Amino acid sequence: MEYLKGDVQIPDLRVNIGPLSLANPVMTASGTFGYAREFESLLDLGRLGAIIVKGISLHPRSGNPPPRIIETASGMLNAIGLQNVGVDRFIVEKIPYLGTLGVPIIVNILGDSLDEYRHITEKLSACEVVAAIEINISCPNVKKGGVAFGADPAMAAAVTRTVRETTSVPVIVKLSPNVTDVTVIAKAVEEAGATAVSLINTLIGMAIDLKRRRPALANVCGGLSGPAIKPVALRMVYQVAQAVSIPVIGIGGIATAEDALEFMLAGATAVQIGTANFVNPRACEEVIDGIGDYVLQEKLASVREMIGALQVG
Amino acid sequence: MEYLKGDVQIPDLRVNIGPLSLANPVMTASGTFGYAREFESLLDLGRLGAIIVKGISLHPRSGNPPPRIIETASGMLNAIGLQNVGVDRFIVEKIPYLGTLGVPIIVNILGDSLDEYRHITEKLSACEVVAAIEINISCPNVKKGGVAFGADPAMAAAVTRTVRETTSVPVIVKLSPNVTDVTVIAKAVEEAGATAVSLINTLIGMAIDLKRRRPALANVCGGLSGPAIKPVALRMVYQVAQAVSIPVIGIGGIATAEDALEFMLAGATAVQIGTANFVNPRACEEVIDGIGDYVLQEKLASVREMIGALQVG
Amino acid sequence: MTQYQEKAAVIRIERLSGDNVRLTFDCPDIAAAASPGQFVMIRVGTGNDPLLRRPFSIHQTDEDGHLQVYFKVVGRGTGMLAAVREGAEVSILGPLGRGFQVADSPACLVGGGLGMAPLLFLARKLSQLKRDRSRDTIILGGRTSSEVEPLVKDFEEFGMTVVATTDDGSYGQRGFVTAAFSSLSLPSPCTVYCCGPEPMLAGMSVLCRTRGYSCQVSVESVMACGMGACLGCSKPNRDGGYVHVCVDGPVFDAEEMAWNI
Amino acid sequence: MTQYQEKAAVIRIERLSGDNVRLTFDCPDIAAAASPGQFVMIRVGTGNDPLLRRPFSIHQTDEDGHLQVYFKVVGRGTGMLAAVREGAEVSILGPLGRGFQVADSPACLVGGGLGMAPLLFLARKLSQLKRDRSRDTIILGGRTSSEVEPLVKDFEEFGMTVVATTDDGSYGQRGFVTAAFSSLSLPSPCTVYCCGPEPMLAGMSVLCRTRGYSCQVSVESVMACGMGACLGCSKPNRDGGYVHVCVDGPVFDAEEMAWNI
Ligand SMILES: Cc1cc2nc3c(=O)[nH]c(=O)nc-3n(C[C@H](O)[C@H](O)[C@H](O)COP(=O)(O)OP(=O)(O)OC[C@H]3O[C@@H](n4cnc5c(N)ncnc54)[C@H](O)[C@@H]3O)c2cc1C
Ligand SMILES: Cc1cc2nc3c(=O)[nH]c(=O)nc-3n(C[C@H](O)[C@H](O)[C@H](O)COP(=O)(O)OP(=O)(O)OC[C@H]3O[C@@H](n4cnc5c(N)ncnc54)[C@H](O)[C@@H]3O)c2cc1C
Ligand SMILES: Cc1cc2nc3c(=O)[nH]c(=O)nc-3n(C[C@H](O)[C@H](O)[C@H](O)COP(=O)(O)O)c2cc1C
Ligand SMILES: Cc1cc2nc3c(=O)[nH]c(=O)nc-3n(C[C@H](O)[C@H](O)[C@H](O)COP(=O)(O)O)c2cc1C
Ligand code: FES
Ligand code: FES
Repeated sequence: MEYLKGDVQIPDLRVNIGPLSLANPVMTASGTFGYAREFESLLDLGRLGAIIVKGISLHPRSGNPPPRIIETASGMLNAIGLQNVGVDRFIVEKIPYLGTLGVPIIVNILGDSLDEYRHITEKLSACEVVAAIEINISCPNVKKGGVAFGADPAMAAAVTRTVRETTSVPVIVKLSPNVTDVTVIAKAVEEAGATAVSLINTLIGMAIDLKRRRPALANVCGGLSGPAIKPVALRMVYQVAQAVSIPVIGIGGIATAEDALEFMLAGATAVQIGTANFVNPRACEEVIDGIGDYVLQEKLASVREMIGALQVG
Repeated sequence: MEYLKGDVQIPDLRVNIGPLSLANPVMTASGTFGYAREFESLLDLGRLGAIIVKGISLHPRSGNPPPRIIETASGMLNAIGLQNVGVDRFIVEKIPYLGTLGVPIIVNILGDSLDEYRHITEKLSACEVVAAIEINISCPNVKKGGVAFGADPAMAAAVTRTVRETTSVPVIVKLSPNVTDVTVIAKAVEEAGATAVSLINTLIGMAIDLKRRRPALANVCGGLSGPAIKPVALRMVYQVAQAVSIPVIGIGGIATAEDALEFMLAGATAVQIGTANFVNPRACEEVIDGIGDYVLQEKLASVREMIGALQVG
Repeated sequence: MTQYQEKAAVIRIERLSGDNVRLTFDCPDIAAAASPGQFVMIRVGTGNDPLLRRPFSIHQTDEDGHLQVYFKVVGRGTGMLAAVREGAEVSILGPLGRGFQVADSPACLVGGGLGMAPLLFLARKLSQLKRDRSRDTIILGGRTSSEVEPLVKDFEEFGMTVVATTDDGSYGQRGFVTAAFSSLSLPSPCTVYCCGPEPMLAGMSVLCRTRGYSCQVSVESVMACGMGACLGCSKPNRDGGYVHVCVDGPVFDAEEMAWNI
Repeated sequence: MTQYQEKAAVIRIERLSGDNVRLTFDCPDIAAAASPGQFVMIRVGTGNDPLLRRPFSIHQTDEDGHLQVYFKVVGRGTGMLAAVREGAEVSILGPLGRGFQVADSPACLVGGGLGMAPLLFLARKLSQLKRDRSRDTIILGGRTSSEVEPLVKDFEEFGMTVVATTDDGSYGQRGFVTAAFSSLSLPSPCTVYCCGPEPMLAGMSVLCRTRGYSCQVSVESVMACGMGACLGCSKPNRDGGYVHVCVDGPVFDAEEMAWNI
């Protein structure tokens, strides 16, 4: 935090996701930051670029039976099963606190059908606090829903269009990495009106408990996240940034300012921090500080100079 | 190696890949064990279940410019660019030594066209030493070739059929994980006559050198291997083992006997050890010993009892 | 509740028996805020593997800002933690979770194996309250002497009756803590505070229900965050739903839980 | 060539300057088989991150089965290695690669920075051969005194002329080793053995060609296996193809290399 010492120099960290202006490019990844309040005594929530909350469905979901998580090499698998309080309780119980933070609140939504996506969007659009909607079309944990939408360009476009037509806030579509060519899906949702895409969601993985000769997760498969997946995420962000002209938000194994800056070089306008919040609840703030230091040290006019600045060839 | 002490008890580790009988389920993964001779002073090559050599093409390839490798969290990226001496020199220079080892020699092949696959197969089929051919349809490093074959069921089937029709030795098809549904490809190559499938090849990934603002690899993208990818590999092996009735060979992040046994529970008849050979050149032998100890401790009549023995639900 | 992430220096390492280690940290913020039954998440190592913090009950705190954990080496994380050097700095997150609800009634503390860890803090707290301690009991059980004996003296300091059991009879009474508990005549009402393996907790839960004692149990679960953010640490409850061990617990009223034994 | 994977105990740790560390291992098989210019691959840590072994030149060996490496802390792996405890066991793979081809002609050893590491072993070897040592020279250069001074005594033991340089003039002559080399009048023929950063090697290569000296250079590359199995450690050569540093080198005839400066 060089800019807090002596002669004040404030790095310009602002970025735009369509019409949405962020004070800096660092957001929390859905499902890894609860509803933000959990972290209030550990970092200054008001400094975050944006807060993305745990995925919300139309009706409450109680989630999968345990075990729901298991550590893997430099990563973890989760099969939470999209446990959440449902959109109605979310609006009553969580939105008021989130509204006090002075930070853009982005709500991650999920559904089993286009109708469900439409209904959630309608309800959320009525809340002034909701700055943008992030559509989870890629969650690998729930057998119906999730994967089907994210793996098929036509279905992905349909969900995007449905949400797009239902709300006037920016619509971010969160892409699944479990596809042959992520740029096809990215282009389809861009065409369908997405304001931005975010990627990657978790890779589908599995772990086995040799002692019990059983899957380590009750749900058998789960979503792989953490540093282990960073190379895959960086590759996909790079590919998608070249394929679309809407902003790209990078996600996957980001834990440090260096990680975040690498995603920006690859073409990300902003980043989300997921699993790292568990390891270091102050990760988001440290990444913001680190990006600020870098911008000053490298004498960049703005962090935006980093976006897509990778030199190839 | 309990069975070397006192009262002799030899674990039954034999497995069959179609007509090919292996003394144990542990093979070396292509590209991670050179042409085997590199390891001769470090382990007893004669104990390996099978040796799979570095991928061979019709003509010699000099490979990609450096840097070709970079470490990642619990993994590594490689963009070797399929450097190899070409099938003719391989037959003259490498086969004679490999023939002395008394272990099944499996040759991994790659090509840019069906014709190329046919020609290599013809040449290799003339060598008695070649016990089986493994077709690399999934290499992510070379821009043409590789990905196209492995990502499309029809093309994957066509390569399989071409090789199948050209040789009488077992044909193993090595699947790419960079697809939406690996079972579709697996079923297509089974249909086309594959004796077995092996998976996974590397996940496509990327790393960035922030200091130079350049890709860390000269080739931009590379293949991710090592413990980081094990959860993805285990999931795909589990899926494919349920989708096909030919043997499945598990690959991805295997470094210990426990890892290997987990893949067998998931449905693998045998396993390949890749990146672990770099970290511990004795890895293959230690895995064989560890599997033997497990079979004795658990009083299994044979290691074959482990294949697909995962209890789910 | 305020939580802290502290860089805590290791100031003392005690190998109480083969695999059981007690570490003392200089960790003033968390120590000052902690109450018995709460836990901390400790970062082991500095690389990405192992990745996640490991949860440990708070074993003791003192007024000088020290915090202790008492643990068994069962895997890689605990192995690395046991190999830490004096003076090394370790990142500790806490205090986390809901601890024991200290009641006025006579207390019976029941610890099985490493389940003893949080009970020392609880015993100290109970001993500091203005209440009659003469009718309080502590039952400490383990498989063998080395799991029980090293801590008995620490527990005896508080002037409560201490009963020790071992499965193999190598120290104290032979048998499980549940048997020792059954054979005691405890005052009624009585609040029973338990920590240990699940079968023991399930057993204690039944015994207490039969006798009409209120029973608090400290349970475990795999955890990623320890603070309610990941929803990974779920356990089934009596209603067919889930509780989250890290925020709803780790201490629960035994009647809330659905034992999966 | 026979290679070994040895569990080697750390028997001595010398912090020669801020970031420069010398470790002595008990590593008899590799020590006995090693020749100057060869290297070892050392496993740092025990988890999966960092995953790969790290390559280090063999700095010295002795008849008692000891092997030394001399390295600078530049990242995570070297950081972990520098923090190793005396008595700890570390997995070492080696000896690897093709070392220096020792010639009969007078020798000039040129080491820049950590490039000094393998030259001590070479100097010892040269000193043990029945040859006239009075015309041998060793040039040791670094950025600053702390990079050069700590090793000068060790090199002086062999009775060769030692010239030291530092970029900042804080020790020995001010300037690069290439300048020191240019200003020396060396016998001819003469074999020049170099190790150091690539620009230095490229520079030495040109100087030697001009003067008709034969020049051997020890180069670096990222490595995964160190034994020819991964083909990751390629460097362009003069023919437009690639050499592999771990098996074709690390020591090459300077004329073989295509410098990418
Ligand atoms: C709230 C809470 C408080 C705890 N307090 C203590 C304490 O005070 N002292 C203490 O010793 N332990 C305590 N534990 C358990 C402790 O967290 C685990 O032992 C530790 O995380 C294991 O880490 P590892 O890396 O060594 O084992 P891993 O390598 O992760 O696992 C190794 C083996 O241990 C098993 N294992 C993993 N977790 C547990 C567990 N919780 N119990 C038993 N076996 C396990 C695994 O299944 C595996 O077989 C507590 C757990 C929780 C949730
Ligand atoms: C044959 C051979 C012999 C070697 N001998 C020695 C020796 O005797 N003494 C010694 O100190 N080093 C030697 N090296 C270099 C040494 O291997 C690296 O410094 C080490 O691998 C870095 O590991 P790390 O985990 O600390 O750094 P990393 O975390 O992997 O990298 C940290 C930073 O250091 C840079 N870096 C990585 N490798 C090198 C390198 N080779 N040179 C300079 N910077 C690098 C990276 O780009 C990065 O910026 C040798 C290398 C080779 C190939
Ligand atoms: C425990 C957990 C819960 C998650 N829940 C959601 C969710 O509800 N909706 C969603 O879109 N992504 C969810 N994710 C995915 C993350 O938002 C993120 O895309 C992924 O973890 C990769 O980033 P990381 O490596 O930084 O964690 C979840 C991830 C984890 C680890
Ligand atoms: C350096 C390197 C080279 C490889 N070369 C080949 C190859 O030539 N042909 C092939 O089919 N797979 C190749 N692979 C992939 C491996 O055989 C294996 O499928 C992959 O690395 C995953 O296994 P692992 O995690 O155990 O390494 C290579 C992998 C590495 C790391
Ligand atoms: S451990 Fe994350 S919610 Fe409990
Ligand atoms: S480092 Fe693997 S071939 Fe050289």
